[in-house]
Amino acid sequence: MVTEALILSGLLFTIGAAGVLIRRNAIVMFMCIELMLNAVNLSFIAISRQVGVSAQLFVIFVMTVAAAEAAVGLAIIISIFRHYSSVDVRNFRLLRW
Amino acid sequence: MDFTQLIFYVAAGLAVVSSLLMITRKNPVFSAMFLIVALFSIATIFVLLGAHFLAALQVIVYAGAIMVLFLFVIMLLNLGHDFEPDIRGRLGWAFMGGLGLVLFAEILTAVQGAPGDAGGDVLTPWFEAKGVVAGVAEPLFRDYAVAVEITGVLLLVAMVGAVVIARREA
Amino acid sequence: MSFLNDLYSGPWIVTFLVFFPGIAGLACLFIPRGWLKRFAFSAGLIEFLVSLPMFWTFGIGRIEYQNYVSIPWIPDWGISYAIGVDGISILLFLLTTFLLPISVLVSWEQIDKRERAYYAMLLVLVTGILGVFVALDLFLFYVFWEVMLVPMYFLIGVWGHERRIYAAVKFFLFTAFGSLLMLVAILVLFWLHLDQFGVASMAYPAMLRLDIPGGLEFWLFVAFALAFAIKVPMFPFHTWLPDAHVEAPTAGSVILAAVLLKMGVYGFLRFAIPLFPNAALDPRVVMTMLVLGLIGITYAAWVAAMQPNLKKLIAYTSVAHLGFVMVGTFAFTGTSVAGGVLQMVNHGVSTGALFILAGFLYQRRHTYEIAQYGGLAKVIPVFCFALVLTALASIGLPGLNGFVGEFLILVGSFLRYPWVTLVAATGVIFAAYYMLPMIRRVVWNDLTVEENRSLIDLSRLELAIIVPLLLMMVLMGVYPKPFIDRVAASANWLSERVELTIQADTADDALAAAEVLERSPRTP
Amino acid sequence: MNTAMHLEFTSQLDYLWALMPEAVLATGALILLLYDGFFGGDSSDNRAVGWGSMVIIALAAVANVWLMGVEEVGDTGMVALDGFRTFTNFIFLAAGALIVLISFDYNRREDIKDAEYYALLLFALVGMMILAGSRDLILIFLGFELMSLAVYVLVGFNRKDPRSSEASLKYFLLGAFASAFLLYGMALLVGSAGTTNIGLMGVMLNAESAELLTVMALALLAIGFGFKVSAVPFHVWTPDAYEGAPTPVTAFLGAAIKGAAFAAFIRIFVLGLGDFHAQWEAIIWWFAALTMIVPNLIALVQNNIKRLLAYSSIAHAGYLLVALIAANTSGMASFLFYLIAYTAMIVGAFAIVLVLAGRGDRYQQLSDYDGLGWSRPWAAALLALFLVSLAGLPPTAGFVGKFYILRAAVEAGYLNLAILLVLTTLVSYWYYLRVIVNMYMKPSAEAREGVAWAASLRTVLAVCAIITVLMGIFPSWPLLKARQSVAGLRQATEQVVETDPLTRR
Amino acid sequence: MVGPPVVPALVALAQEAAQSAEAAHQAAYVPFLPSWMILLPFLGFLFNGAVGFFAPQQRKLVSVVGPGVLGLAALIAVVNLVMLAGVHDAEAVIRSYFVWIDIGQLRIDAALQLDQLSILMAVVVTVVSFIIHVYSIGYMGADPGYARYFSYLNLFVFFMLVLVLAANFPIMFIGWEGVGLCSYLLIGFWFTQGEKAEAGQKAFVVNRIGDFGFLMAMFALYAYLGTLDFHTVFEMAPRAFEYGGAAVTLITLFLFLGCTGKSAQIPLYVWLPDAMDGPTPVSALIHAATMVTAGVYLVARSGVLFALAPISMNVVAVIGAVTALFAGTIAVMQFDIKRVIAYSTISQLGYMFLAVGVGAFTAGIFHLGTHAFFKALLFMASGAVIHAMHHALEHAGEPAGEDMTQDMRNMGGLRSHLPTTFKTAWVAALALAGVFPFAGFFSKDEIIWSAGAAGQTVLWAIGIATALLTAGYITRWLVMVFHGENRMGREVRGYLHEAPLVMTGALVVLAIGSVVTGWVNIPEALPLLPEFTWLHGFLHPSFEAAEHILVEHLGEPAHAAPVGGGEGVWAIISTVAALAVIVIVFNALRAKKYRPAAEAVEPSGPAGLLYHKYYVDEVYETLILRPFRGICRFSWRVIDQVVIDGVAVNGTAYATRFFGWIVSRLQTGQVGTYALIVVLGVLVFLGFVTL
Repeated sequence: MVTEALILSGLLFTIGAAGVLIRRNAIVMFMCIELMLNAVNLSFIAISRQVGVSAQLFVIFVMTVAAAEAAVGLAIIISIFRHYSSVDVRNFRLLRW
Repeated sequence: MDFTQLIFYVAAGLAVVSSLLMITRKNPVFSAMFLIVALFSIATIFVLLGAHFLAALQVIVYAGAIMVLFLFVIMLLNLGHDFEPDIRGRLGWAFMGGLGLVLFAEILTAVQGAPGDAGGDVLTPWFEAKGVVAGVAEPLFRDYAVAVEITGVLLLVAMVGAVVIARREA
Repeated sequence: MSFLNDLYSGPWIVTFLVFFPGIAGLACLFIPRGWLKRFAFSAGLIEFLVSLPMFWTFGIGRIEYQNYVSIPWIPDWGISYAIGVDGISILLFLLTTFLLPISVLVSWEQIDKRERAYYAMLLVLVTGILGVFVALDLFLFYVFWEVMLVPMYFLIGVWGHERRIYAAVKFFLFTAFGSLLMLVAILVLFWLHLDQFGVASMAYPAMLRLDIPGGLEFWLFVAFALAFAIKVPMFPFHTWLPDAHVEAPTAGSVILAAVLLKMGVYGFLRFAIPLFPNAALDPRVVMTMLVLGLIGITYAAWVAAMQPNLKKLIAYTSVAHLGFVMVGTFAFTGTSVAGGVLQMVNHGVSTGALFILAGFLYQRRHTYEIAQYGGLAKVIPVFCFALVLTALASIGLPGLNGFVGEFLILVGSFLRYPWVTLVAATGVIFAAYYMLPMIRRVVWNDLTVEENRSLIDLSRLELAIIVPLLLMMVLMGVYPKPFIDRVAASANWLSERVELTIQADTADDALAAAEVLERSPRTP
Repeated sequence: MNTAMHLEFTSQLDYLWALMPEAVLATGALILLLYDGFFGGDSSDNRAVGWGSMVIIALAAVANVWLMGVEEVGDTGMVALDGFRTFTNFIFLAAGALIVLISFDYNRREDIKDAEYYALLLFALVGMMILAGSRDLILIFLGFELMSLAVYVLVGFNRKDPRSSEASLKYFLLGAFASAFLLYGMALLVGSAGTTNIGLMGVMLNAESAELLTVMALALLAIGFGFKVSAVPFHVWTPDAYEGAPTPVTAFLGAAIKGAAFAAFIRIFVLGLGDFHAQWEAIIWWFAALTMIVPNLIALVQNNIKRLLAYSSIAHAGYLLVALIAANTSGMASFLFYLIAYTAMIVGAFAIVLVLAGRGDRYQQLSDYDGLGWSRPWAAALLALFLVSLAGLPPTAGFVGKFYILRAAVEAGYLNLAILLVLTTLVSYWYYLRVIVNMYMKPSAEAREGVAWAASLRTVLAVCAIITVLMGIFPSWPLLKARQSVAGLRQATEQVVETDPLTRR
Repeated sequence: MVGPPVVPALVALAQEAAQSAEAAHQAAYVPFLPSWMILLPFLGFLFNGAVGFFAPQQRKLVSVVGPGVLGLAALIAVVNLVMLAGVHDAEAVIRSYFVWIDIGQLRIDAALQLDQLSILMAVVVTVVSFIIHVYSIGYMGADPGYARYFSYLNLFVFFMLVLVLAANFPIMFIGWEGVGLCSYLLIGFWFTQGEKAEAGQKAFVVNRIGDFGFLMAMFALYAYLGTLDFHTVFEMAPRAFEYGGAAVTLITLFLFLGCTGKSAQIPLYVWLPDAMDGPTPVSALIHAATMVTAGVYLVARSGVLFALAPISMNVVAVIGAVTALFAGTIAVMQFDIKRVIAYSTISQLGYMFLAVGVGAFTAGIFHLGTHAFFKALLFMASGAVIHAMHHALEHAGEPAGEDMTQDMRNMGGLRSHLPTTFKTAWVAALALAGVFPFAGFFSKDEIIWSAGAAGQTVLWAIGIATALLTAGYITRWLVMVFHGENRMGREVRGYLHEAPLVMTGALVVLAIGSVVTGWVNIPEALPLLPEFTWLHGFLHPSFEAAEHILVEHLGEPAHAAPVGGGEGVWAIISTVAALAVIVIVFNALRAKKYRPAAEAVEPSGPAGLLYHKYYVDEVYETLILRPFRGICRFSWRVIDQVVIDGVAVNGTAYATRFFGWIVSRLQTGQVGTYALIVVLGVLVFLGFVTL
């Protein structure tokens, strides 16, 4: 089941990554990243069977970090929404080349 | 196929399907909802893998806190409608999907080298000895106390940062 | 006078001479505008006068480095501040100090904007050049080598003519290209020394003892040679030169032609050949370099013959002259090497004078187009006299300086490569073919351009600039012996030592040979 | 110092000692926040907080000095106590101090009043120091995120400016994205090594028969770090973030953050996983090669000075990657030396860019620098000095640093990288020269309002210029210190390069 | 190592030679102020040059100093000659003043070698120079560049003396190039006229081709012998070089290349006719009497080397003979008063080379000496004519360009106006034609005889044919200039008058010389005359070694002409033939009506070929110069500007920038693109490790 979990984790990670590529809505992109983090968490949980509880501890920190990131990230999105009235990343191209 | 495995596959299938739905739904609210479903499914798998405490955390923190935050922001910014075409076209889809497949294939190749179930299970004895919560808490606060401290700082930073940056200009 | 003797046989005089212009240059930035020119000139003159006794205090016939000093600089890397002069460098060193006051003086009337920065750059540049000629530590050498790039870049780019930016950038990138690869090669040498002797060192004498694996030696040589060949410049790396020359202000052109190019040949003589004798004097390499030198001699002469622009013509003649020097260098007999060194000095004097004269013309008419002149002998005879004399010196008329160097190069080269010399000697013909038509179209012919009728002849200042150069041309042509004497011993020693290293087949023999012939850096 | 304190990491309290500078900084930042909250009110200036943070940085530096006398016993502690860490700590603190000083002007000009600016700067410093000093993947991750979160906010701190927000968003999204990869790599690494301690991994894993999983983990880890140090092709966020961020933060990004990421990169890959040199070498080689080539090429066509410096900074990451791949003492020492030099010159350069940009950062185009050499001689001369140093011309610190890196590369046998380095350096000359061309060789742009050179800013410039020149001419002492700091760090790494350097790649 | 190493044994030879050089110091002949001989002209140059710079209008002092220094120098030379003649077989004296170049084995002293040959040459040079200087006072009197002119002329004599008196090849080369320089300056003296400046330049460049040969010869000599001192070289040569060997042949051929340049032989003669653009005294001095004979002097000086190289000797003789005939034919159809004589000079130089080429060194030098007088005289007579024409045309207010003043078709019948000139010109012409008892008779006769005696039948025949040709064209010259009807306008004719006394005086002195210089060497074979082979005896020490080698390998010269008959017989035959030619041509042409140049039709057919000098200049232009210029232009425009600078240098730069631009397009500013790039990077690197 560990191997399966790892594969599932990889699959979810891939879906998340693909989501980041496919979506243009900053919030949804961020959600996809959250999914990727969760996929990694799944990996940690899976390997903790052999590695021990320290891998689970890692997950705790990841979750905390994810929460912190969510706070900051959403704040940033709000901040940029004030300027562009949009969260579509295609619009954010003042800086390029 | 025993019962656990059945649950595992159901949960896994659910997770995959809902995450696929998440990245394909036009409406961000739907996406968020499907992500929550996916997170629940993953929490289920956590349980199956023996991480009961973390499964609880997953539900509480992720589904309960983070995703609510997401939904809140989506609503705040009034993005809860689906006319904004924020998904790439068919060609982009295919291309990105292809890239995803390649990535998955690569991960798969690597993961196959992992010990898998054959690597034994050190976790079950540990939790049996320590209990589900204490088994996590003890090493967390004994061996990683310093990390916990840092996490505190991190959360402080996140809080301060979020406040500062989202604050409306005076 | 014993005080003077002590001073000039001591180690610090060279250090003073190297850094004095740079310090004076920095001081220029803070000098009141009214005093600036005089200050810069005095600095140059002091530099020259202080350096002048070195000509006599230099021990003739001695092969070790004189005025040698070596103090640790970055001990962690075995880098020391090691400088000294020998026969290869002494004349180039003095040539530089000689040209310094002259190029300052040239600028007096030609530079009318941003003077402070100008003189500062000029003086700092000279520090870089002098440093290159005396550095006996590879790191120190490289530092000076690069340091001199920046002020030259500014001189061309800020005070140059229309296409100055293009020329400046081209100059910089072109020359930096070679030197950067050399840097890698220096590091490989450093590593080899660390590997073979267990000691970190960048000292030049120490590097001579290295036993470099054959294939590696070749590539290291290529890296060094590329840097120097660009600087020389050898065909086909020469195209930066005409642009840089044409666009640079007069003093810049003078320094560029008279001294900067010499750093390339000096690099060959001091570093590329002695450090990698087996690669450098491999028959195929030698033939390649000789052929490139020959192409430089002939091809550059042909191109020069077609130039409508006075400065560009002179620039190409530099390429041709340096081709001669390269032939002499790679023929590598004592005579040809000495001739090469001498020819560098000669070229410095005569081409420097040519650029100065071109600058005088430019100041009067604001054009370098040869077609804009003609018949000047009627209006400005003194100028024309100087121009003709300089041109004749440049094409190697016996009795003037150009001939002696050329003669020694060819006579020395003939001993080994008669056929090469045969082709090289045709350069004598081509030299007349490019220079005389220029003279004819500028000095002789009819006075067709109306503006030229009102030209005024050389002022006193201009005479003060050009006369020393003319005197040098005649002096070095009529009585070159003192100059040759100072080069001869080192040149002979160099060629013998390198030959010996090559002959010594095994590493041990090579080491022994190096040991025997090693110049012990001792302070007299 | 002879009575060295020994830490055995038997209790968590030991870690508090070991993290003393970080603790000082974090506490200080908290105090600053509280102070601002209670007494700051609506003050029009946040300068008091700024000076307070200077004091805190100084205290942290004192703590760091104290730390130099502390020795660790045993080698598996989560936090390293070695010369490498104290050295980098000093550099980060110094960079932080310089950034604080140049921020005064900027903040006043751009009307940024929030005291959180300085607090976040200090928190970022905490994160960097933890990042550079940890040996445990968890701590590294936390440090990483701590630093990143603070910096995401700092980049977007100029809320009035859409560019700032945009930069922040791009940095954040891509940063989080890359974090996921990094984390995945960590997961796989933990999975294959069975431990989160970098020090133990070398023991647990057999380098000779490294599994694909380990290699994959290394690759993902390298990619994650590659993102932070902006190695090509993971550099894409860098120019945008640099350009959009408030200029002091840009300097911070360029100097300190990259340095911290590099320090951690080196700690993990060279010190922790040096045995796996053969496994990660190929990846880092390509990182280094691409990171030297691509940004140097792109910088040629830049017209915005900040963006140009951003690409330049990416290119410097490439040079540092060469030091990293050399994985020998010289490589690590050269990294430390380069870090000082680089910090000085990049902060100096950005400081001048900051001042000249004027209110609202209007003057950032290269054409705005036309004729500057004659209208603002000092600013131009200093900028030219920093550019020359960035270009790596003697006699500046940049040259010595580059020389050291080259030496490391040659010693380790990476002649090809050494040659690539010098060739790309050649290309870089071109765009550095462009700035100088504009400043000195073009006619002056139209006159604009004068700029105020605050004393703090002048101090920063003087310090940077002196460091740049002095370390170029008399580099002995810092070189010695750098070498001492990495001496004995890891003997095993020396064996990696024992073979004939000229027969390998 | 490629190339001939210096054999150690040769070092011993060199030491030996040095000892014998020391012995030379102990000879009885003590040179008289030799350094002053060359210093005086140099001082004159400095003085006149200074005057030219600072007081160009000052003429008196210049008129005194310019010729004065030469007079003194000539005096010294003559004294030396007399002293030397008084010592039987005096050894050469070498005076070394300072070391010029000293490096390794190469040591070149600034030294003079005073021996019979050099002193004789010095006398010829100084005496003729002195006369021409005097003449110039009159000829150049009105020129604004008077002082400059004299300074150049003095400088020329200085260099010529350096050339003649040098004790080694490099010092000789200084003089060699120095005279070329003065020639350049003097041809272009009237530099404001484009073609004159160009003519000077042409002379210089063509001479440089020759100098290239000289240089190569020096290098090879040094490579083989390790020295370049005449004394040592000639001492060592017979032992160091194999007779007829490749080395010595090459060396001598290179030397001869130098000679063809300086002495205007095929194929490098083309500059000399153009050199006539200079002032006429310059033509007389440099391009007739002295400089152009330097090549002959060089061959004579290096007689030992040439004697060792039979092929080179033949080349020299053949080139000389062919040039003599070739230039003679061109002279037949020229109308420019100076060009005729210029081609004649080339022709006569050919004779001299023929002489030295067949081993008759003395004969060559003999002809050199006599030729110096009568050819200088011819030029100066022309000068007097041009002078007169110029003045007359100017006074008449008509254009006085060179096409007017120098074209013989505009002249005719000048004998009444310029009596002295007319007479002296006849003397010179007869001397040139080789009529007894004028100087040319003796010297030319000896050359032709030597050629015959050496068994060179063809060359001998060419020599005779050329002698007749010479008589023909010089008679034509005389007739066209002095006889017949004056073809100028009446008004102009009225202004024609004889040159001033300084000029005519000089003409007379030279005329005397043209007669008597032949008498220094009267072969015994001539009937009715006392045998007086003073010159042979005098020059014997200088040519002894060379002649010894020749005799050793070729045997004694024959005593009969190739077709029979002794020297006396052929001398009479040739004189009679020459006289006959003169009479025939004189009568044929006197009656002929020439039209003034402006109305004349260009000759066509064979005459046109001669008139156009066989189109040699055109051929050179088409076959050599134009393609060469093409190469130059190609080198610049295509190789330099397009290939190297355009493609290789700027192309690289542009390509780099272009790549930069391309890559910069990846920075779209879109997070999506960036994420894509990141993912692609991840995929590639993961693929890298997983595959």
